[in-house]
Amino acid sequence: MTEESKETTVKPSAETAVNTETQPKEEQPDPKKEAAQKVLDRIRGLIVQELGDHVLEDALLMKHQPTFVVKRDHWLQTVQLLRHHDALGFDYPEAMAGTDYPANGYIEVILYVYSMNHNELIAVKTRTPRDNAELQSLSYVYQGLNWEEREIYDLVGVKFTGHPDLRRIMMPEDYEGHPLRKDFSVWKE
Amino acid sequence: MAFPQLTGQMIAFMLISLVVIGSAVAMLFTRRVIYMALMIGGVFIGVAGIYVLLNADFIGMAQVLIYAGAITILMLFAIMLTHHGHQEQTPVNGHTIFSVVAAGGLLGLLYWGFNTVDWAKWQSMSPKTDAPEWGTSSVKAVANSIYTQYTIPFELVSVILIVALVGAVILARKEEN
Amino acid sequence: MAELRTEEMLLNVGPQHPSTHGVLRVVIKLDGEIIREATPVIGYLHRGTEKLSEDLQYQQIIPYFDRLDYISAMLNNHAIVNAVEKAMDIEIPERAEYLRVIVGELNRTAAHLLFVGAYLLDLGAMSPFLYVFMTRERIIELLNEISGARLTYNYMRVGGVKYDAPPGWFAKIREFIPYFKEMYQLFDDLITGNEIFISRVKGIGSYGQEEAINYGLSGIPLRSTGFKWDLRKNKSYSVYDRFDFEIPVGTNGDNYDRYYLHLLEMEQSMRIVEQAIDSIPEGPVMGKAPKILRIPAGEYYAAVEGAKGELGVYIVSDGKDKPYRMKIRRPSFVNLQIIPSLLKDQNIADFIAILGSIDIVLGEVDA
Amino acid sequence: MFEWLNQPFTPMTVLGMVIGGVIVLSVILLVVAYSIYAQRKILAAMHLRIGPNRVGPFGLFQSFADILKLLLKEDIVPAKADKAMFLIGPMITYVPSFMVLAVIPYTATHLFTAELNVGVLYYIALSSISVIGVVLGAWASNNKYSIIGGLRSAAQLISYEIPLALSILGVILMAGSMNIVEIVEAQKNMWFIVPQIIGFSVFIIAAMAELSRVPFDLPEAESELVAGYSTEYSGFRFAFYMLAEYVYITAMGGLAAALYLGGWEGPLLPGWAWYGIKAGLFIFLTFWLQGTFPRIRNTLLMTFSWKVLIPISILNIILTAIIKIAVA
Repeated sequence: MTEESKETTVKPSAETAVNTETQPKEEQPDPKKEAAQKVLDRIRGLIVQELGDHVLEDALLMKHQPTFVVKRDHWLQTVQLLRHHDALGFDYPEAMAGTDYPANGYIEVILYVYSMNHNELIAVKTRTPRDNAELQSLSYVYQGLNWEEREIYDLVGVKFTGHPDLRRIMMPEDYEGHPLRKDFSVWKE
Repeated sequence: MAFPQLTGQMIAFMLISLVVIGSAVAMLFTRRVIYMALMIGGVFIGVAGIYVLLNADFIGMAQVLIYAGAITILMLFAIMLTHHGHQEQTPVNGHTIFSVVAAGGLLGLLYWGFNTVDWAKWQSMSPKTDAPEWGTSSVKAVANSIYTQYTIPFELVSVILIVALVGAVILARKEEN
Repeated sequence: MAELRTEEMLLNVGPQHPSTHGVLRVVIKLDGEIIREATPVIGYLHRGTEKLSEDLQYQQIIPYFDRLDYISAMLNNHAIVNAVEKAMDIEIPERAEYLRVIVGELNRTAAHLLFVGAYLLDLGAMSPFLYVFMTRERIIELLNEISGARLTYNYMRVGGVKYDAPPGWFAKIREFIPYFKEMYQLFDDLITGNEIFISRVKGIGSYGQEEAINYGLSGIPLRSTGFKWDLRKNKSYSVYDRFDFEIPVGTNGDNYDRYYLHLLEMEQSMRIVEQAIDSIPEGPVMGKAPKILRIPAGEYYAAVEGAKGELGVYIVSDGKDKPYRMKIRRPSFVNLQIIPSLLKDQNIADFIAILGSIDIVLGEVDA
Repeated sequence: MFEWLNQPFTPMTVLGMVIGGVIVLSVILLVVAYSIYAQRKILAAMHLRIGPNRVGPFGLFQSFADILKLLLKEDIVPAKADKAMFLIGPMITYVPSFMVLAVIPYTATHLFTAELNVGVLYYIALSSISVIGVVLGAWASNNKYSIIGGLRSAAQLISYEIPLALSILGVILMAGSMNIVEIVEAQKNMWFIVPQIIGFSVFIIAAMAELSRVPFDLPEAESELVAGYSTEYSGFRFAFYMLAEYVYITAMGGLAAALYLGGWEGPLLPGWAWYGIKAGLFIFLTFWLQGTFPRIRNTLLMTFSWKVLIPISILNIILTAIIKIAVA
């Protein structure tokens, strides 16, 4: 019951993420960053190989965090691939969040998935227009995202098609508005 | 008609009779099944009281244990687990008429029975033997009769009860396929 | 055999119910005493911490984190300061790291103690509750002495901790550890072997490893299935890699494993505390951090091992002194999701036993 | 038996009855009040707490304050409840609990208590009536927790009545009588706890279940069913249920002392004192268990009664019969 756990070698862990854009130019190459870049390239290669070039909008390092921006229509397809492909095996849903960007006119949904076998953490995200925000539900891929999606639906207002039980979770059933949207105001006009 | 002396026994008898008759009548006139079950419980307890007054305390206690305790609870269970609203007033039909006739006949029979008894000599009709062979314990009296004189009827009754029990289980189960 | 048809009954457990640990409500469809369907309804304690954070500077957010899982506030503190420090690459003094580990592990022990007491209370045994409170009180006093608060500590800061240990504090911990070991032995002797207790927890409410991972469970609910997953080891943060401790795991993922892991983890936490107070370096407790913290624009996620599991903080920054968006990955919230599938076709007597074993705090579920 | 029943009804006999009734009732109420106090103090000691210590010296009047409070509370009847049943329920539970006390022989002279030929049966029969009150009260409350608690109560009390009665049968066989006084007298040489140790074990377990005490307190399992059948009750109707429960504990203690521990037998001290000590031991046991055990699973509860206790108690009867015949 109580053995020492095996230390992992490649750990692009979330806490050590550094933002690439604002990172001061470093002379010597950062080993963490290089490892992360390797993971990013490998997974991008696999996605492109399996699903084609058109599903990915972008793939970048956010600090040390490999992040893939998926096109909205291929959201479910891509995550399913990440979950079920043997070389990927991202089986653990860590966190999911929706962010409202009224200036850009879209809502971004980000999902952190972890691979227990490969010890890799990646972020996948997608964007949906703010008006009539809609996204395919991932709750059949990861049961643990059931409530996360309900929360995003409730607070950010993204409709998840195919979700088994899409109801408000924090706010009352008859509540109007989505509190985490930036234009939300408790003062009713 | 000589009125018997007002002993505790007499008072107790009157009170108990009042409980029995009152509960029985109340049962007939209540509308909700659960009240009826409760009233029947009252009747059972009253009857047990009469047994006790007749010195048959074992029978009396058995009556309380089995009828007032177990059977009433069983009825309550059955009622609580099924839905019962207020009972509808049943229209007058052949069944009603037959009941009226039967009840009237019983009343007449009882009246005749009471009138043929010479109540002045009521104490001489049930002579008390001074020392029954089993002493004063009604438990031993019951045991003696059940296990000596009435062994075979007693066993037969228990067989019948088991048959009834098995039959009830079979009836209660829905038919397969 | 044809079954008797019985009527289904809808039972509304909570939000005011003695053992839903706060204001959880579970709508149960009952067939006799068998649960056919259980639907948790949450949100009764929703305070909008995520929304409130958008109007607060990072140091100001810390007190709000105290009120998530209010019985392990130190670990919540650690989650937010850790996330901000990682995003800004702030180095903090060694002594502060050690102090964070000490108070964190003490607080974890207190939270697990509370679980043991509350769980036994759920199962109908009253005495353990008072015994664990007596032990927990000692820890609370220790934390009170260093932070000035008994429950909502607000002790850690981005860049270090607020106060150094008062004189004699470590000696008091050294006094406490043997006492704790004695009490630990007492709980183990009196509770773990009890026949009635075993019959209520062994083999009840069990689930497999795959299911647990798919549900995103973390902390003890995940480890009880035998999966060794503890962020202190697997994604080591702070100075946890310097201590020698073990990650106890279960085998069956049932109530018993979850209960027993709480006991075993307390023992390990005490081991860490023991090592930490022996090796704590001298020095300042507050490092160099800017007065007004501005996280460079970008998205960051960092997690620590909270008392209930992975407590993660996702920050979206637009370069200002307040987060653009803050999402808290609350372990209780995620762990609670498995409840409907666990409760299905269970006896109502096991309802409380299963719900209690998942160990949720509603302050954290509802955030 | 019932000597006074056949006497003429005179003011003196009536007065005698009234005085006897009042004395017995007040003694019992006093015992019940202090067993509640003792429970709180004993549990507190086991929990390392202080317990009641505000009302009177050492909190000695706490129970009376509680009873007074409960009596003065508003009598609330839920709007959707069946009013008549809701009001009757506690009485039906309460009355038999006092009636069973009639056969508990406190002293060798059994002043004011009945020496019934069927004393044991009387106890079992009357205590079975209390269930009706619980079930009715639960049903009338129109509350789902109440109904579940009431049904559980009924199922539990009926199931455990059988092992209780069967275990007592061993004692009846040994004594050759159902009369509790005669049973006590039959224990002059040896307390029945020695030859009837199997029966006594079954009796204690079944008695705890009959009294709904820990670990068998499922009917009012507060962590699951809020307060079981008494969820909707408050004020003095709640007090009736509670009093009935504690009167039964006292009565069961008296029964255990009489059946297994030799009743009032004992050296030096007067009979009633010995009786009090023995009954007190039983009462203490219930509180001790309450401080020690968690609650049993209700699925195990039924299996335990039907598959374990009843076979054991039947075995005990057979063994007793064999031994008795062999000895005689």
